[in-house]
Amino acid sequence: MSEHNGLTQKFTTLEEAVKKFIKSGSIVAIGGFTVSRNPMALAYEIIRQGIRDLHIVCHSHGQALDVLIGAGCVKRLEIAYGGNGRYAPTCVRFRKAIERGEIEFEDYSNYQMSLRFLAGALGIPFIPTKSGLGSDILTKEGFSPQTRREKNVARKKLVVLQNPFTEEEDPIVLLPALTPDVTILHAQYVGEDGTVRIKGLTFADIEQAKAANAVIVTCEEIVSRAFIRSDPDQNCLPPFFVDAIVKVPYGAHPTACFGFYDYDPKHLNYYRKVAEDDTEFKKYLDEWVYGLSSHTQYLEKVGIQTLIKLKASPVTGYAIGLERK
Amino acid sequence: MSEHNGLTQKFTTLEEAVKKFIKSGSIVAIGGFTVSRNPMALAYEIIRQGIRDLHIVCHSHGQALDVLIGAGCVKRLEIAYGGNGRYAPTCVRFRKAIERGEIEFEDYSNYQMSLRFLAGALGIPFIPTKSGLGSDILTKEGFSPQTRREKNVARKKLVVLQNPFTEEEDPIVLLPALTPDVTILHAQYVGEDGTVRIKGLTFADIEQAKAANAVIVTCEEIVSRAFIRSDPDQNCLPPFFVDAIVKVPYGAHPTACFGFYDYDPKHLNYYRKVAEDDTEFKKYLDEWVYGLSSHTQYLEKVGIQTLIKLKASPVTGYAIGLERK
Amino acid sequence: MAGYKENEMMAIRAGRFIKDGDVVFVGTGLSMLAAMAGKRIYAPNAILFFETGGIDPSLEEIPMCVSDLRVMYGSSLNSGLIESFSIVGHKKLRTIAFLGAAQIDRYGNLNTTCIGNYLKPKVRFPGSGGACDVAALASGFIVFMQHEKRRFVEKLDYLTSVGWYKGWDSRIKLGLKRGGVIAVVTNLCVMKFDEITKEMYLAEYYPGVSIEKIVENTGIQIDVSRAIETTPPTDEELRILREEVDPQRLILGKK
Amino acid sequence: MAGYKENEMMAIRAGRFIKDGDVVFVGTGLSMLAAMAGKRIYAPNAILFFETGGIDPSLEEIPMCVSDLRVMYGSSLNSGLIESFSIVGHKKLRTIAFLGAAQIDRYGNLNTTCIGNYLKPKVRFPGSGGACDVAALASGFIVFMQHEKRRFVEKLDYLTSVGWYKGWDSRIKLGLKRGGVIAVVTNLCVMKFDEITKEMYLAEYYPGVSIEKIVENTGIQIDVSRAIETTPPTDEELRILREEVDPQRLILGKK
Repeated sequence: MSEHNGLTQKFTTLEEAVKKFIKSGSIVAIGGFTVSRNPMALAYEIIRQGIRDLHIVCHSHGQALDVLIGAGCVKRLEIAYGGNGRYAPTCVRFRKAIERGEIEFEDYSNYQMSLRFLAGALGIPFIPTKSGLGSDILTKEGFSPQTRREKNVARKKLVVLQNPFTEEEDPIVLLPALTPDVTILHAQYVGEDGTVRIKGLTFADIEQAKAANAVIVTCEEIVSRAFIRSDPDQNCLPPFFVDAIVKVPYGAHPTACFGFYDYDPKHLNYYRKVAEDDTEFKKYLDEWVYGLSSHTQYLEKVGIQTLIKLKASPVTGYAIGLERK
Repeated sequence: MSEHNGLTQKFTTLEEAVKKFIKSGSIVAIGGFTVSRNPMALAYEIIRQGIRDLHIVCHSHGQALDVLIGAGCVKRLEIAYGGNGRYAPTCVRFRKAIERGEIEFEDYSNYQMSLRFLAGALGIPFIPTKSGLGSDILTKEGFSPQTRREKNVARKKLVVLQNPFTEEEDPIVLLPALTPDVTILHAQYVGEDGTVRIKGLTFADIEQAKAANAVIVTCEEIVSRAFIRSDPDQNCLPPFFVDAIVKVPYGAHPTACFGFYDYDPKHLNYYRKVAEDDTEFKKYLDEWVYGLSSHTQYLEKVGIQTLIKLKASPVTGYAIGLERK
Repeated sequence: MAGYKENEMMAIRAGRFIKDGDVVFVGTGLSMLAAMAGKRIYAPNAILFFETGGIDPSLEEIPMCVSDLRVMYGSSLNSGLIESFSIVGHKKLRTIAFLGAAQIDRYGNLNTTCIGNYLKPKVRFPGSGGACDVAALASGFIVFMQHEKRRFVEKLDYLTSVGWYKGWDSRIKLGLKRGGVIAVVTNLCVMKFDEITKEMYLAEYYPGVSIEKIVENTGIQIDVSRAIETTPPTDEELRILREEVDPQRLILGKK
Repeated sequence: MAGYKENEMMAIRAGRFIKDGDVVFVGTGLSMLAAMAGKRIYAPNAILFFETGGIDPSLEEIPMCVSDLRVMYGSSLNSGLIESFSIVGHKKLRTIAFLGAAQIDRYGNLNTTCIGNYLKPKVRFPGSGGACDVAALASGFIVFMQHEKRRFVEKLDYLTSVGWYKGWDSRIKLGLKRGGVIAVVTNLCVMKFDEITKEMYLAEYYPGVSIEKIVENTGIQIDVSRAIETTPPTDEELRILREEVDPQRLILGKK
């Protein structure tokens, strides 16, 4: 805790961060969205450490979620969307796991899940919305009564209530707050003081982080305290919401990181293909996760040529003219 | 609507903006907080146009609110705090109006009012909180049953509900959303496309603007479309939430505007003094509001020497070493 | 430029629904083409935005999904999901959305969740994403469908997103005070919904497509009495779509 | 530096309640002095934040109110009210707050709203501001009071902010699962609250202040049997308060 020089002591390694904060059975929220800013290096480390039975809570998730499901780390899922856009309209290992009955899951919508994180961040037990009325999201439950009694799992999927502020008929959906055990996310910048700055879209990362009991952040760059505090309007999370910080350049590959690198279309296409076949997928994991002991090794395997192609333009924040088919 | 050059047609004058969007009886939210970024030029224009019977909704308000109350523009008030910090622990005209029974008012807290604006911004009819349990905010109402039936006024001050997601006793306060007819606010920058950027603290300005049916923004600077869009992460409101924009340098004086100028301690102290006496206060209004036909005249009256003293340091955003007693 | 592909017809026809000043919720694929083409051709003041939080980006290259970095450049605002969905439902805006689906019923309700039993489905799709939300909250939405018999069904396997619900005024009775499905744009035709009953009917058939073919490929009975031929894409529409919107043919695919 | 003013004693004594690592909700006036002094003297890792949204600013000059531009410079984060109050109640933080009041009762409930009838008061005060919120949501709060008989009352004219409510476990029964009032720091003494009954008692009297004087100036009966003398401000405490925190004596006032 000797942080009175204004510098945080929370810097650590991928290995230590995962070991300390993520347990088998943990409820985990993943930052990013489909193919952007997924905390991939953290996902790979979770797989390498053989963590099982995770309960994942997310809105629209793609690569990190799919690789965790494929590696058998996930027992349970609350989700709005499992896809990688044009690179996997439905994420393949996610699809298979559900079709095979391998995971317990429950569907919400993107706004519903984001509002649930917001409620968690605000410290309120539920939040109302009109979204969902008439949908099977209201009628079809996925969790068993036993699951609903578990610690930190909502007792009911949702509740429909008459708006008490009007005499007219006005049904409202109440969504239970989400308070993950851990939120993992990848940011562009973290200050030496522990302040987090995300550039480009923030998705629901900030709500997810504030709703959680612990937060692990990987980042592209560590910057000085003076730099990050010279424009505090741009920062997203103060140090006290963050529990572990790891500098991991290209920590979101093969997903994108605004201002740093684009998503890797070849890798994503290759992944979708191998994910279709159990044996091929096992080989993929061996090759890209289990067979590598560090993120540096991973990047060597990706190769400098690819990294150069993916490099974002300083003007647009993405790789102009990248071959994306 | 011919905005396809990417430039907005919403630029107008103080006079036109107020005439078009603020009517006697309007429910108005005021941006800023106590002595920071109050839309003073707009408040003065409202007074000059003789608009009456306003229903003001705010969290912690100071100067703009007090001068509007003092000038007799306000009929009704939902408020958490009427003060100017050390420059008026309780705003004087606000205090007198309540002590004399001149306005209908109802008390909430700052978080409650901010959450009510958030609910309005999210388009949800109410929002839960734990704040207020046990407090007289729950038991003492200020609005008459007739007022509660008026258009756009909440039918109930608030509702206490058992949390439907737990079997334990867990009472929750439900706060009704606020959806002002108009929100008025002062920002540092507006782009030629109508995008708004606030620097420093945003208070609840963004929620207030999104919750409203119409939004008037005054600003220190109009900047090019290219400039405001070169870092969209820093922007606060897209053009379609804004209905009228007026460039008014020093539009927040005597309150502060981060990065541009500090609050004016002499003016605020002088105001508090004259506000104590009805005759003196009338003279103040004659001199500083009715007697001036434009904001330029107002600034001439403030004087260049004062404006220079208040000028913010480009490093700190405030006037270093300003005499503030 | 005489010939055009099915997906070009679809994107252009859908784009024609965008009115100037609309605030348009854009998804992936065809929806992206339709919105980008629509804004460029008919509705220069329309604002395109993405559920991920990108509001009115410059879209100099076509995004491959809604979290693509290309929705973060030159925007008015880069925000997040909460901000975006609060725009969808905002009372002062006319917001329209494009959605795709695996199944649709006669009242325009959509399924993007699964085929078969929910808990052990035959086929699992990605899920709602933002579809349930915009179907509930937007001023209106337009659906893209591949026109196959098995996709137009009497009963959805899972009702993800509400259109006109059970027809008539049932949507309003649900508590959804605005919005509803405006049209279905398929690779053969355009379906609309009766103003009173809210039942789907054939509104337009594309040039060269017979009404018989449409009926044959539709798993539910539809009224065809009001059908007219769709105005084919103009040269200008095709030029903008091909040269400005998707010059790399990332979504349009091979010619 | 032998002598010191009442407000210096108050600021220093209150500042001693701040523990290293605390996240401190700071208001105006004495609260600002106590928090800034406390952090500098005893709790270098404490984080000061403001309801207006300024998180951990550098505070090179003393702010005169919580919306002062001086709470926006050198911060970790410049946000807004929603963000700030969600910090106050955050389960993973130990958040403490300083509040002032016009009236206080034996259970540490506060009135900052009015004297007399709510609708037509004899004296109107500013209102809750964030006081009701932090009293409900923070891990604990400390109250500053001018020690006058009429301010320590059996029954508040208006209960703005909940302390221990009606004593015993009544606060928890209300639905407030954490927090409560830690102490009252006046210009004469420090009051604390019995662990079981939650009734106010005299915990400390300042050097030179008699227990009789305190009792005389307190409008409610209090237990004085546990009172000890407060450790006077040290030279170092006074130096930091005077030279670093408020060198212009904007809040401390004339010597």
